Amino acid sequence: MHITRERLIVYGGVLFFALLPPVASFFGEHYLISLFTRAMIYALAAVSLDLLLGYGKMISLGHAAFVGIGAYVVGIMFFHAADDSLLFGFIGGSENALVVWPAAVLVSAMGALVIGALSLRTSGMHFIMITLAFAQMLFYFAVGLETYGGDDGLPMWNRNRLAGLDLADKLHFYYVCFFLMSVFIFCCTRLVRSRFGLVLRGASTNTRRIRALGVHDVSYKLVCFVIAGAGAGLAGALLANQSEFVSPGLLHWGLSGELMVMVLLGGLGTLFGPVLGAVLFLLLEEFLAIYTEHWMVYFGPVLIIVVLTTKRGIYGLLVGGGGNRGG
Amino acid sequence: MGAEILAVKRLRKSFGAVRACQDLSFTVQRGVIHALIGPNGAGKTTVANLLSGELRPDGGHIIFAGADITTLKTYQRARIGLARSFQITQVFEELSVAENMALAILANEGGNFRFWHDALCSPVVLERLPLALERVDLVAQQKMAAKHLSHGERRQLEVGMALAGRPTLLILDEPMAGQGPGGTRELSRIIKDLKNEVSILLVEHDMQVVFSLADHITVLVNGACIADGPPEAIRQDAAVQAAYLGRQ
Amino acid sequence: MLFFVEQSLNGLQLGITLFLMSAGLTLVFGIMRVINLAHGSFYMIGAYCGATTMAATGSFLLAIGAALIGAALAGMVVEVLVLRVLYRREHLDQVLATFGLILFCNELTRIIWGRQPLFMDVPPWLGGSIELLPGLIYPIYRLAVIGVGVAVALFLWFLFSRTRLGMQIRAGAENREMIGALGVNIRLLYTLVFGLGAMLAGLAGVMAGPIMAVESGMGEDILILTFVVIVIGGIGSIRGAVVGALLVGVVDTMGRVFLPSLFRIVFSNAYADSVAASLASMAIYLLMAAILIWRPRGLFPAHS
Amino acid sequence: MKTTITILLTVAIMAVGQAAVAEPVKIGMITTLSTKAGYLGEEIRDGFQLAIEQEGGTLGGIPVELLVEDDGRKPEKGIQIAERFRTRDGAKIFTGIVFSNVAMAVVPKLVREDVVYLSANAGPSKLAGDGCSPNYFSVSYQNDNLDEVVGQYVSDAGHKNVYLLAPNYPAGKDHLAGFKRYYDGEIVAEVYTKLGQADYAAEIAAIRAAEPEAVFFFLPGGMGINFLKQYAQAGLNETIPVYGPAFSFDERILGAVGAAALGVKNGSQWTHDLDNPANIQFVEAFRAKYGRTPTLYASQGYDTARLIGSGLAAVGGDLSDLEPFKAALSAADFDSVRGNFAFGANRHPIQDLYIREVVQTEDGTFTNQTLEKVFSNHVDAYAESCPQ
Repeated sequence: MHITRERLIVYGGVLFFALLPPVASFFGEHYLISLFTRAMIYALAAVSLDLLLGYGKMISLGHAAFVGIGAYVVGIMFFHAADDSLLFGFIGGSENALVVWPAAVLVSAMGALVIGALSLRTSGMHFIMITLAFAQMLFYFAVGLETYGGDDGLPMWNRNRLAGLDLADKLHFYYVCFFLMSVFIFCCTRLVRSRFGLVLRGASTNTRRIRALGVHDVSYKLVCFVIAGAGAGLAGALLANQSEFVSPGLLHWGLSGELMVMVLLGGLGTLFGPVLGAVLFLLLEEFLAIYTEHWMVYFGPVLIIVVLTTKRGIYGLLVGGGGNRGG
Repeated sequence: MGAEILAVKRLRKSFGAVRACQDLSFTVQRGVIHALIGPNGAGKTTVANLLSGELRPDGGHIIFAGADITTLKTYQRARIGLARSFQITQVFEELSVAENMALAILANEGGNFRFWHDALCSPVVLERLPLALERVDLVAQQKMAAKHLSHGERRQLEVGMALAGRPTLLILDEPMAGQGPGGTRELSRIIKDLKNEVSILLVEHDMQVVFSLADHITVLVNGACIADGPPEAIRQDAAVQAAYLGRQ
Repeated sequence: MLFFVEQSLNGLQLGITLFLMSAGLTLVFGIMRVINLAHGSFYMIGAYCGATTMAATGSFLLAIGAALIGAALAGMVVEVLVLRVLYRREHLDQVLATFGLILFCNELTRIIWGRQPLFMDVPPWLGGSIELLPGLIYPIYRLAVIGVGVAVALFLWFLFSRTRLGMQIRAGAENREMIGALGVNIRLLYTLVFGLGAMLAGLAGVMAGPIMAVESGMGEDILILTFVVIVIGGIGSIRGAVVGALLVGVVDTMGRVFLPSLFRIVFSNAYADSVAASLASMAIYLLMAAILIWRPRGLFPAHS
Repeated sequence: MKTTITILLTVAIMAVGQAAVAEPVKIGMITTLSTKAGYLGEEIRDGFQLAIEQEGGTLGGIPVELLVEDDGRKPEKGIQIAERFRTRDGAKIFTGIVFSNVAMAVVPKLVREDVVYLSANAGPSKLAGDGCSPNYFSVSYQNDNLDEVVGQYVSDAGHKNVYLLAPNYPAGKDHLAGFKRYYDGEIVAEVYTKLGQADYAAEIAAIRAAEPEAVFFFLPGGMGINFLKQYAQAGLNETIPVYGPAFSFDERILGAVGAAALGVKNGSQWTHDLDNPANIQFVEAFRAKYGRTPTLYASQGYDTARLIGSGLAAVGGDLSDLEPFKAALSAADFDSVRGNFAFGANRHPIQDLYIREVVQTEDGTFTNQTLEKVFSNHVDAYAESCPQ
């Protein structure tokens, strides 16, 4: 029963996202297309964070760092392409999405490898605080990056090129984001059921047992951290393209907190839930703000109540009963 | 070597002023059930933790299948065939019984950095999971989450998981703790059946179980070995009676 | 040399301010095992209460009193309404709920006190500077901050090693069930400890008021520094908080002062300034990483 | 029954009345109302709204509707809001952005469309120079202006050397560059601090040791408050004078700094005591409505609204073609509260710049007093690099 309901929600969601642009255009609400593009990009980042929080039980409060790294790779490559200069004296810039986006993913993954390797020397509260501190360190680093605009950020004058598509076109870009988000979520659903995913879920529920079974849990967690970082990097690359702008704000811990809110609001450890969470968060932010300047005074308590009362967020409510399917 | 699977040599461990293990030496032969007994606070669980690698000894050596494993980490020891169960059952609460068992099977296989195919459908799991579940009588419960199992069933699952990796030595840390008479009987039967497959170090408090199962017994008091021999010899040993049985 | 002494004193003073924040937070972390992002909000509440009281009465002592009471009350209300439910929940829930609290508190202060920063000045009797050594002039207020920090450290030491309440708190940290069985009201105890933690944050806030801008959101920057202190010192250890805070204070100050001149030896001026400034703002995080590699659980890990 | 009918009738009449009046012109204000800097956006908005209210809901006789939204100082959010205002609400006139980083993200993209953006605060150099656009007007200043005037004044005052302090980010460097452009003495040191730094004890000790004749700092918001308080506590304000641009000395910040800022001279294009009729009535009206003295941000918001009014009046509210509207804006045919006001070739202000001093009034509050006019009809340094 639950399985079919879950499927229903997922298919419904896919249909919704697929049909949104034509419907929105029909009603003349073009701006919804870009709002939902943004929501999908945040969803991508939130899903990657769900891998960490929901499946790896690694509470990272510095996930925005990888979003920021991805965005900066795109921005910096664009910068060098625009003025024909070389990065570190030998890397040329590029506007080609097929070059830049994989590069963003790769660099974010490498960042995650370093930060993860250091942070995973600890666990629990230490881990939370250390990830936060490292992200903050990168934030200050970006603020001081004079060549690339520092705190003022780095404007891009147009979006990346992607063979055969016009990313500057709202619809093209929307569907590119939709495609990438779907692929990423699909890969994640495979991942959590794979051998790696099983070991990871085991490692996150009972460290003692998994070690006694002969598994070096830290290396699995590290790989998960890297994969999540890579996902966030992709989201960063897309976000840079969406706003045609990169700024240190993307590395700020406020964004990490917001991503975390999206995951929990949508449903921790559900992969599809964070998408709902991201959409809801952006809609709330967008429309609460129209009604009151002080929207956060309402949003804060709502958040607390959601945390205190629901187990698996909106997705859990929709699927029913909070669900007891593992991890 | 040869007949010995495990040799413990002058093992020492202190927690502050408490000496949990003092110059402990004993050997476990292949293919036997070797029991480690002692009154509460004798340091039995400390020894189990030292052997599995969760604790570091202050001194002494642990030789497993001819190799010195004193400095190896828990997961490394598990990989070369040293498995254990815990006094307080340690299973993966959120996962289903089948997933628990599959994980135990896969863990020792290595090569788990595979990200695409469903873990429960991998060949090695398909091949070994049914048998592994059957051995501990959990076929019917395989879809249940581990946290919904009864106390006895969880214990069975844990023993089953420890066995799933085909260890050469299995350390059972107080498997009967908290079991009712029915559970004890069931578990005793399972342990007896295992004797042909794997050497067992049974760390136990329940004397009846020990004397009915063990081939060889080491008695621990205050972290030191006071007697070592076959059950009959231990039953007769004056020191043991004075220090341990006398108080029962 | 005199310059070095003065800068060491500055590092010490920054460290002490951080200690006031860290002490409360590490108590809550260590004893209740609860991660509280809203600790910075108590710092802010302390500063706002203090600034308001001082504006109304002109008395700095009353301001301190108001800050202590305000922050402690806020802390206890938050404990009873929100955190009590969270003790047995996962860290993730605690992080999110307290993140929600931050948003709420920041916006609420904007609604109540308006968007502009508040004014708070050094009281006249602590104003001015004195000459500590020939040529070394130091503001009296900053010396007072150092004094308060030392007094708090002594108070906490006394509380935990000499009083019955302190023993109970420590026992409660070791074993929640046991202390309950001994007939101590563990709920009340936790509320009190949380209130104490919040009160220390409020004290830090009101002491910072005359030196720094009293504004909405002032708690977050210092919160992250406090995390660094606690990671370095070890969760739950007051001694760790003292050492961690001093280390962070001194490294941060020294980095800011001496890195530019060090870099100027090697690079051109403009480049050196820029690189040194970046590096100085990252110095404490690098310190944290280094200590982490050496001792993953911090310098003074409390019981594992 | 009778009342119901009356109400229904009233509603009907109002509806008809509404329909008869042309759709009001929508003005999109993207500004910062939350975060620590929220009061800046509040000032701009209040100044702007005052102008609309004074004209009874119109600007230049054309009914307007002001859409205000908080960007939270986040560039991404600013972009999102701009897009919504433009495509959903159909706004063609934009204003309000406080911070350069938001402006740099929103403006270049926005002005590629068929809209007009009038800056009521941020004036990054890029938008004044080679990144200028015919759709972009700055009603406030170019960022460096307020530093340039201080640089000139400090030179004139005869300080032979000066110590510079700014946060380590591009705006910090720009502002110091602006100062140096007009200062001809020696620079003792140029120190960059962490953005958002709270404690300046180390820097202050370094200043004391360096013994400069003067200190120039650019530390906006809370950083400036921290620095000024700590500087005064160290007793240095009595021996080494500090100077800065107006950003750290608006009336609301002065309320938080108090006596520590007393006597500090700072550069600005406007002060509430400027003696011209437009300004006198503005300050009076603002005080009456909001109960506080307007800051320069409020004056910029007010001027922006009045400028828009002059443009709208010139084209009779017809924005179907923006060219005449832009031409009318360029003429700057309105009574600025600053007195002299004209646009340069890059559509940035050509205006007078003043040095003012922080004083205490009889009722104990701290405020600014105009000291002297340093530049007349000052043109910013980037105007030449704006392609025509």
